[in-house]
Amino acid sequence: MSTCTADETMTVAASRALRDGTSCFVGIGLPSTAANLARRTHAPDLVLIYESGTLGAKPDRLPLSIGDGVLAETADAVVGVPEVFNYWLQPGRVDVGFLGAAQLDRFGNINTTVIGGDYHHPEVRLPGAGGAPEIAASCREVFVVVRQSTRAFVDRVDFVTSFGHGRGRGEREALGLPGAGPTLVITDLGVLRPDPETGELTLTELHPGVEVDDVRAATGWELRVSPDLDRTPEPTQQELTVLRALEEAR
Amino acid sequence: MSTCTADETMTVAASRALRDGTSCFVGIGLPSTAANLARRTHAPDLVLIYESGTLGAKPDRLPLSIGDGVLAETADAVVGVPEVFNYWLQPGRVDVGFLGAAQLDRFGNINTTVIGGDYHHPEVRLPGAGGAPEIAASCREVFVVVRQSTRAFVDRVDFVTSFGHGRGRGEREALGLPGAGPTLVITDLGVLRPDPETGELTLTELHPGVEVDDVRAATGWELRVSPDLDRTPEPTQQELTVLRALEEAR
Amino acid sequence: MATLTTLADAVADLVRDGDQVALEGFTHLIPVAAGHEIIRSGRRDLTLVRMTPDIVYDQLVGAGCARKLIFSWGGNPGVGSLHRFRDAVQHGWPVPLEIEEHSHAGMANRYVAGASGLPFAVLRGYTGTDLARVTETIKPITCPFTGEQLTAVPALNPDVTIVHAQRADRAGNVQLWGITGVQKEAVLAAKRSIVTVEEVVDELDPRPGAVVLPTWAVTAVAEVPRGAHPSYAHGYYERDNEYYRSWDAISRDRGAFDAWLKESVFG
Amino acid sequence: MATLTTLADAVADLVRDGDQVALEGFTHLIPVAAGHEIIRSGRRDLTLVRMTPDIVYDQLVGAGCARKLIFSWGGNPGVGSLHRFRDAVQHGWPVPLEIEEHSHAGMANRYVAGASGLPFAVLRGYTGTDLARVTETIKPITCPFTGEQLTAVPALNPDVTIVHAQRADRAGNVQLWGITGVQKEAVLAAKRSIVTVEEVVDELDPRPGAVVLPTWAVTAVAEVPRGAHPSYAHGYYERDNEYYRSWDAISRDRGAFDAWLKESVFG
Repeated sequence: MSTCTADETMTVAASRALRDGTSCFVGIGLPSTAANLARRTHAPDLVLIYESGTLGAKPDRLPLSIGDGVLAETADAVVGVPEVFNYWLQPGRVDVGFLGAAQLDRFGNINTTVIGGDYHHPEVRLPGAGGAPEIAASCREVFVVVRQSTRAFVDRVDFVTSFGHGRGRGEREALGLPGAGPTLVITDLGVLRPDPETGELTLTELHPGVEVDDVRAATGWELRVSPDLDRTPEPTQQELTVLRALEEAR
Repeated sequence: MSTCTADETMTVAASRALRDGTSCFVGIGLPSTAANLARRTHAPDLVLIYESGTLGAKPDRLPLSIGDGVLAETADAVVGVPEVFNYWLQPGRVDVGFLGAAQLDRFGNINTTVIGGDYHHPEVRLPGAGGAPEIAASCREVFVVVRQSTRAFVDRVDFVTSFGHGRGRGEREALGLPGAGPTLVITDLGVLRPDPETGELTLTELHPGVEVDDVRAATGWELRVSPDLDRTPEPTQQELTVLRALEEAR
Repeated sequence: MATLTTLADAVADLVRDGDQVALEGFTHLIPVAAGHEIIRSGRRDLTLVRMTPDIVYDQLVGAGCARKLIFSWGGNPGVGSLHRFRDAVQHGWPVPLEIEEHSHAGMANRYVAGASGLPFAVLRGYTGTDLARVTETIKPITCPFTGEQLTAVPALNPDVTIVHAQRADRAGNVQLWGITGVQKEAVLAAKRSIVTVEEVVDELDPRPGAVVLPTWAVTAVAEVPRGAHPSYAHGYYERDNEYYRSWDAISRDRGAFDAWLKESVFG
Repeated sequence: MATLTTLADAVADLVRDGDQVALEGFTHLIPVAAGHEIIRSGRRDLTLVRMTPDIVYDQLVGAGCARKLIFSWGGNPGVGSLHRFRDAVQHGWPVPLEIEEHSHAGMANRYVAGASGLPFAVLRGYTGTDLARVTETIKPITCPFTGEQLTAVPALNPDVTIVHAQRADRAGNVQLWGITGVQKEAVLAAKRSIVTVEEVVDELDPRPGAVVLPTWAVTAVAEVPRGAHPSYAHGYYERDNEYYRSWDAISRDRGAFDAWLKESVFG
């Protein structure tokens, strides 16, 4: 393997999590890159759904936004925005919701709304919810891809834009949320999964060259580590070649 | 004028009621014939909407059903059936709802469901509501075209499939129905309009060759006659020529 | 992903006694061949759903497949009434037929709710009519913002929806165009679905006005040329108006209907 | 029937101080030229509505046209945040900006309710989120059939909706294709509407995936070639990604923004 960046390892790890033949509701940015990489490597029949209404998009280059023309040109079907949310997302037809996050907490709740202060007088106003709250609610499971830092990985998000596991297991069921919620968080350092008992995000995989202490230092809560901690297989040359070609053609 | 049938006079009278440039939600049968006649004579810009989802259909021959291919081929837009009801009919965008009836009562209520017996054990089971209840509720006004007989014109319908004026003026407003309801009933004998005070259907126009007693004999309630009773102008040769060509090409 | 199969196998696998089954089509693309296959397969106690039950539902009812009909307009379009349907409602022949009756707007919204994963839909409908009195699945609902009273109807989620389309590709993606009615909603609302198509092609080139159902939203696809006859398939064949007219005489008489059934469905 | 007019006349006639105005477009076909015309016309106290306010809303907010924003995602797609929007929310500059914040699903359904003549829409949404806590236009509603609790949002009925489309014919029928977003709903929900188009043509030949807005559902149509720039018009021109990237620096600084406004909008 040639040397690769932490971001590249993250994107490759995220892409590997997507199984061929499944459907994926894709957020823009890191999730879109990973999903397109998956479609060009091990998952050619991955169905990409963007909130702009493009079902089964097969872009030949990475879209900059969720509404690029290349998505419409290559989709199996283009539907209106109300339809993509009502007929395709809401009934729970989509296997994986693939999201980014500005802030993520120990129970997988996501904040993309405000940081600091209170809601009406925030220190930082972020873009807001977009499609994420209902993607997080309705997809069969949710993967989150986000760079790990104490700023992003907090004990408790300042604002719950998209509900993960609340304050622990059982809350989703109590609220009647149909999907399993976040089952996988892929970062530039490793992979976290919710503990089967408590729902707390737990380190289950380390990327090549990363140590547990590195991850602890980038986590804003006292990170638990799985007893069966795995090591992410290194990105293959093919994965890196395809990823770099994608990034370059952007 | 060449001799013409009572049905032809009815269809011509009905077509004349449709103003150019307005929109008309068209029921199949007599209303469709009259609406297409109007579009080919005095109202070339009449917008025909069929419940099959064809907006602005311009059929070159009379459709046998509300879903004929010629409607889709000539429409400005073809939309799904939920959309035609939800986006186009329900908000009250359509000027005229043009309906037929199996039974019609003195307050313009329409029955196309069951005749005789009770609902669960009817003497005659009719096709049912179709789009009529919401057409009657939501269009700015409703025109009914129906052959007049004591069987069809009853004091009170056996079943209110589509609400007209209930038991009199003010009931539509009390129910919150947005449209004006039936403002015009065109038959093979003449034209009836709801009395401005009571809402009772009153004879306001006689077709050529028809006398008031003929209409009374074909009405199942004690028919009121307007003091300003008009006489329908005879169908013109052009109207009859176009109508007969339409019927022949069917 | 949809399985490409035969109509007989699709019906045998996916339609069960007692199921709620919707065969949708709004004058255009009515899945008539699939209806006949259901008759041949001897299914019983079905709850049949359709906005506009026409002659193929008259045939299913006359053949004794149904115990209930959920609908909004039951007739022979442009011709008149459905006599097997009337006979079942008025005389319980060959078996009693329970009915649940709505308007088109109500039925369309019930499918929309079903396709949307919602338990109910809201509309301005039925106000002042006797339908609201005789149909239990019509209820008032109050707007939490304005206090206005509207109407709620429950979602339809058929066990199986069957539709006919012009084409599918070999992966099972389905394409239909022309008047597309409520077919998308009916398929998406259903637990399982069968689509019969005029032809299976290598590639679905885009068509104006086309609805595409991706293969992962469909259970089974079967090639059945002329599977919508006597209704029509836009771009393939015209509506057989004569068949609709001739149905009137056949369906008026139980004996004539039985003879038709033996010859045309079982023959 | 729609009037064919100029953009300046359409905005002068149809957009008033204090109006609720939606300029919709989902990455594609954003009515940017119309937004600039509103800035030039000096409109104030507008309630701006849009699912995805991007840089043209940043410009309207920075120019002081708006007192409120109803939205679900406010950002510079693929680039980052909207700095004029941030400055207004965080520091009330140039005027305070009230916000009403939803999710995409909620906003889309609010337009659907508006287009449908209903006072509210029902969805499975917001459950467990803080949005339901801070936004008053999110309320619970109970299914009258199952007892299940869902979410209601009120209809959006803008005073004016403005969208951009590829084409119109001389009668004012409008055609758009590619990603069509929520534009149909936004136009049908509004009391008045303006459509800017790339070109007015003699005839709208059918296009795969096209949405057609009949002339009788539109108030005014104005020909504005490149009226969506820097967003794109499928079949006409590509998205100007460089413009989006360069907006970041301009919008970070009040002075740079004012200079841009003078030169690019009023210049």
